[in-house]
Amino acid sequence: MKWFDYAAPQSLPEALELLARPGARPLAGGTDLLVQMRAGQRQAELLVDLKRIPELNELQCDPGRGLRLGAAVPCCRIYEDAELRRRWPALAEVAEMIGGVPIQSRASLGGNLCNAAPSADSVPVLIVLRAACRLVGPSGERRLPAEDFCTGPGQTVLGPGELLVGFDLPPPEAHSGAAYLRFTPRNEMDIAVAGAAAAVGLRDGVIAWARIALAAVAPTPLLVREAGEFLSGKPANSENLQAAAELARSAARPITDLRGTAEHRRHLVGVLTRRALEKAVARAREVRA
Amino acid sequence: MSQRLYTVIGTRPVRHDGADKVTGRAQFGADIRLPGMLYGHVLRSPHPHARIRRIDVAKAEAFPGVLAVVTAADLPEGPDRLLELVEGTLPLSYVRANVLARDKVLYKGHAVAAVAAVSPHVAEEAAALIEVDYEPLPAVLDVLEAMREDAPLLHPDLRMREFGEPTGKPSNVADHFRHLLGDPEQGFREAELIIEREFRTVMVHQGYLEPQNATALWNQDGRVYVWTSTQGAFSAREAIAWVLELPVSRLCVAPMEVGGAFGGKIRIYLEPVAALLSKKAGRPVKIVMPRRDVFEATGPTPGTCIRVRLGTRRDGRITAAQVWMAYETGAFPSGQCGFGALCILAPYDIPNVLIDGYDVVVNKPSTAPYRAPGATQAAFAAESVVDELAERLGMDPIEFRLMNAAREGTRRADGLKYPRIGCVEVLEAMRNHPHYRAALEGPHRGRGVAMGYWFNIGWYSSCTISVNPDGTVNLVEGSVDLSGTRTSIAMQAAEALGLRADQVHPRVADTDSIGPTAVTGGSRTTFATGWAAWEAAQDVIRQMKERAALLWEIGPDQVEFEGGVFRSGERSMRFEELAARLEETGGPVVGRGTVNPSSAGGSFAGAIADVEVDPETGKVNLLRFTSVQDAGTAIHPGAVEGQMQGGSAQGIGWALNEEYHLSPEGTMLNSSLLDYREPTALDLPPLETVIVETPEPDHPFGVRGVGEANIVPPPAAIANAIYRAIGVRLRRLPMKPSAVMEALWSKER
Amino acid sequence: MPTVFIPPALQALTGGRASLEVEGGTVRELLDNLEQAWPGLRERLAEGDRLRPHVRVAVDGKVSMLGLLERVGPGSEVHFVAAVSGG
Amino acid sequence: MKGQKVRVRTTVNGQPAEFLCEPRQSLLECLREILGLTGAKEGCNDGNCGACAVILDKRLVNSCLVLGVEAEGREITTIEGLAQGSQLHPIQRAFLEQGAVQCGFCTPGLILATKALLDRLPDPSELEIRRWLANHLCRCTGYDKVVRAVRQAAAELAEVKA
Repeated sequence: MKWFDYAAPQSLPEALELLARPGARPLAGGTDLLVQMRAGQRQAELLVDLKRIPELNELQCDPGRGLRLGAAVPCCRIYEDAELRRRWPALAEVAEMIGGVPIQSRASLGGNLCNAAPSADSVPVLIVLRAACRLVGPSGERRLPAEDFCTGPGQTVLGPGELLVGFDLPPPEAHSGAAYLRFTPRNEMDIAVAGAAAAVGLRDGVIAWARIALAAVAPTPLLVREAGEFLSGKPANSENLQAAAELARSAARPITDLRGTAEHRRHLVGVLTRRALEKAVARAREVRA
Repeated sequence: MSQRLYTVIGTRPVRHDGADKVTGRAQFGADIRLPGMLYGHVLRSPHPHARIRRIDVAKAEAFPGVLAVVTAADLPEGPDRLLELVEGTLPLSYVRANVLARDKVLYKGHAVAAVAAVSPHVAEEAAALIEVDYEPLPAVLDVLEAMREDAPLLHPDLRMREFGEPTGKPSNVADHFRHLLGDPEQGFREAELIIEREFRTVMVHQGYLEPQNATALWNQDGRVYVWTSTQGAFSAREAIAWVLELPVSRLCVAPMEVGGAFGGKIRIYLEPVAALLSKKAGRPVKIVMPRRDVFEATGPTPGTCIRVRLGTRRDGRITAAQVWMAYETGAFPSGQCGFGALCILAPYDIPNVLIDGYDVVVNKPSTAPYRAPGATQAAFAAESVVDELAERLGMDPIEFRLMNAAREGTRRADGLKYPRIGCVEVLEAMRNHPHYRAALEGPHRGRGVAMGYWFNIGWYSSCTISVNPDGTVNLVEGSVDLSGTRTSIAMQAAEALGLRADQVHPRVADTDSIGPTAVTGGSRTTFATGWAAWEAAQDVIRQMKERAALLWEIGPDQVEFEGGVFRSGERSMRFEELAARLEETGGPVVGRGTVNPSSAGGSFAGAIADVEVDPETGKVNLLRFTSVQDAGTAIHPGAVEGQMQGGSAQGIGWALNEEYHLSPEGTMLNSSLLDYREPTALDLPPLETVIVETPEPDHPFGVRGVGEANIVPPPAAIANAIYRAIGVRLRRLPMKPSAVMEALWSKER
Repeated sequence: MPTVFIPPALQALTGGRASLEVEGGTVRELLDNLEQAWPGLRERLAEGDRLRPHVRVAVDGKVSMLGLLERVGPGSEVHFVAAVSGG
Repeated sequence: MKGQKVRVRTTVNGQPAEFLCEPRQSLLECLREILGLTGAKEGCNDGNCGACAVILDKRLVNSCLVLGVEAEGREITTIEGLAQGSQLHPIQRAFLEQGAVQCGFCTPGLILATKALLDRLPDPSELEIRRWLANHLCRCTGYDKVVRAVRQAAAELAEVKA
């Protein structure tokens, strides 16, 4: 690996000042960044460690305001938080899928989002849970929904010197549920061949709203609006769920690469979307304290 | 088990090397730190096939912190000659060319140059400054393509050998051999049911966790010290000596703890490079291979195309077999097709057999053995056709195999008669096992079985045993310990001397400190080196009897030894008591044992696999797996179980998700442990094991090597289970989810 | 007399015979006697007083390490096979 | 700044440890090549094999994906720190008694993963054990005896607590 310098700022302003320097890059868990730098896929002259900055490491579950999650919070803190696990089970589950235990001790959802791999597992979940991303940079703060953050494989909206601070998730409605399912040949330590996240809100047994987002079948994680809108106002029976899954399947634009064939991926989107919807509906029907 | 016959053999002592391994003190090759040590980095070819026009190392040599740069020009270039190495019989020029490419690179990842510097990072940065002028050439990557007349030739000087005789025809086919038994045409005329199928398997890797490494010191007295992760210090010494054109005595090779090898660490890669760098820099140099290079530039196992044709009578008796098998050997002709040919029909007594085998070079890394090399691909083909025949005849798959099972006196495909073997006993143990009798309900579930064989080898080993005053003994051996053989050999010495296993202190020595000992491979070590230890123990006993005779003032032939006690009439003395009196009765007692047994008895292994297939995703979930294997006599049952479980896990990985995924141009796309999918703890069920014991006729304790046969049956057993689960025959490895889906879709069409 | 099995590829040199009974107490003697009856056979299997590099001899099913020096009994079976190793 | 090594003050196996390193050197490289603690092994250097695992502030991490400089002020436990004096830790003994060690290259990572698991889940099920150990590849054992060793260690540690 080429030489680079390292800084560990204690405050957000200090971090932003460092990130304004040429060749500076943020470092959270590093489980993607260091691998890519060693392989020569990404370069940096200065790594700015985010792990000592309060705003990026906070995790607050508040029944009223929802979840405030720092961008650098490692996956292990997410799935070990009982309150978060109870209210946002899909988020806890996806945090437990990324890599393996030692990876989850370091890897963050902010890192997963900024790495912007089309196969990122946590991004579809953030999308269906209506996560808002909080960015801060030289030109001040801005917010945007998770579905608008990635612009292409490895590309995001982040401007020069701009930093993802964290996420705000609205409080889950009563009678709502979410789930993420992915397909991997191995049961662990694998990258999604295809993935589908689904969230539904029920009102007296009928689907009031639904959001479906896919992984690994488009240049970015993909919110399939038409599939979600199709379900609103419809009963949550297998025909409707299957139809929504078909819409998701036709929206997918998979490629063939070392991890999967386009044909297999397209087929999997249909299967996974249906199963994710079934699990989300089941969770929505559960009465939770 | 063999508990009744022996006292130590059959027990499960903790391995002698255990404490160092669980505390992190065990010394693997990369752990070495010598004063003044430099770090090496190898620059490798980005092209699968290209001519090297020029290499300019000036910028690299000038880079601050760099002390030496070498290329093939630094290798001696004496007259070429044919070498008989463990990896095969091939020209010295080929062996040298694989260490550092001279005028042509033959696979992506082929070593071209190397740098030694004060840190690994500096060495890596400097290597990137080496300018190599390549002239890319068309590459050939598929074994059938490479066999065509018009295929691009890897080696203009390679003449096809037909049945051992050069044919003068330039070709990528390095070798064509044939086995003929009886009259196959007549055999097929008698057959009432004939099935012929074609099978393809893809290149896979041994997948050991420890990357190749080598540290070398070219000493100022001209001797070269090498510390390396190798399966054979003496075989490595021989190969290094040829490559560097040094007498073997100038080399001392010290084998370090080996972090997994499975056949992949017989060949040398970094040792001569580190030595050349050390010679130039005047300081020791350590090179550790990055994981990507382990995949792209060591010795994976051949991909294959195998056609099997079997004929049986209505009553189930197999009358004839015909096999056509082509193995890709990678860049250089060190083929394993011949080994596959010896194993493919080994479990069966077939009177009429014709086998044609081809070793074919392709622009991929030069293949190396991988645990029963060549046999797993072959069994995947044959055991699938055997299963199809059984089903068509309406016979239980094990009964059908039992009816045709090889026994003592059966002739193998190469004509040799089997000595005492345990094929029938293994099949019966499979049939009687609770797993085979258990109900398997539920949709898309199926159970499959398969048989496997490895012939095992004997070869030479040396061992010394010296007696300590406290009655324990030091055992020094030349066999690198891959699978717990320090303990299995110490146990055999203990049994012979009437001692406990912990009273024998085993140590693996370097090439200066013990007699020549062949590589640890071919499942030979517990067999042959164990035998050498038994011989050394007999030598100790003979000398100790003389000492007892001296004390008791009788003739040595009047002294008996049994169960650790010397006796003559009423008088007796325990081994420990006599050991305390060696000084006064004549001085040290050191026993010596060397053996070179002709071939060892082979080992049969069977597998039973239950799978559940998700028809919507194509994923195969292994519900239950049982491995059954003949160990002759299980010295340390726990270590034998470990070999059976490890080999089964590798066979399962090979069956389901492991493959070299190449780009059309010949670049490996999945050269990481993320995308090269070895099974994790969550991908395997508990692995049940059954040890069968049909003693090997010649070995003093009846040992049969167990290291390899267990990897052979899993792919076929799983393929047969998938067929019974979803009704599709998969004839290509790996049987990954997308392949299963495609098979289901084509079945629906 | 010991029986020597002829590898398929060399049966052209022995008039298509797959096996032959030959006098001899060692593999060397068998080869020398075979050469009398079937000229050209010896040099396909041996070079001077050594077997060819990738050839081994098996006596009664056991692949020998001694090559031409291996002893042969009156009822023995002798085969010429490829050298093998293992992983 | 360029080319300036960084001073790092940490605690390793309960003892203070201070070293100079370049920012680009991983914690794994610092432990092995600077501090001489070669128990953590490099199997892949990209977080996919678990052979380099150590415990960093109570968290199991792959030390190849942590920079040496990130260890400033932190507490590290390596395999060399598990045994107490001449006594093996119950996990180390269980691995030996159950035959869960063959070549030993993955063993340090697996043992530390087991410690981190049992600290969090004293009585893990077979599935929990296999999921927790999945980042730690082993090519020799097929994991069966490793799972048994974890179960034995869990039972022994439970007795010690009781």
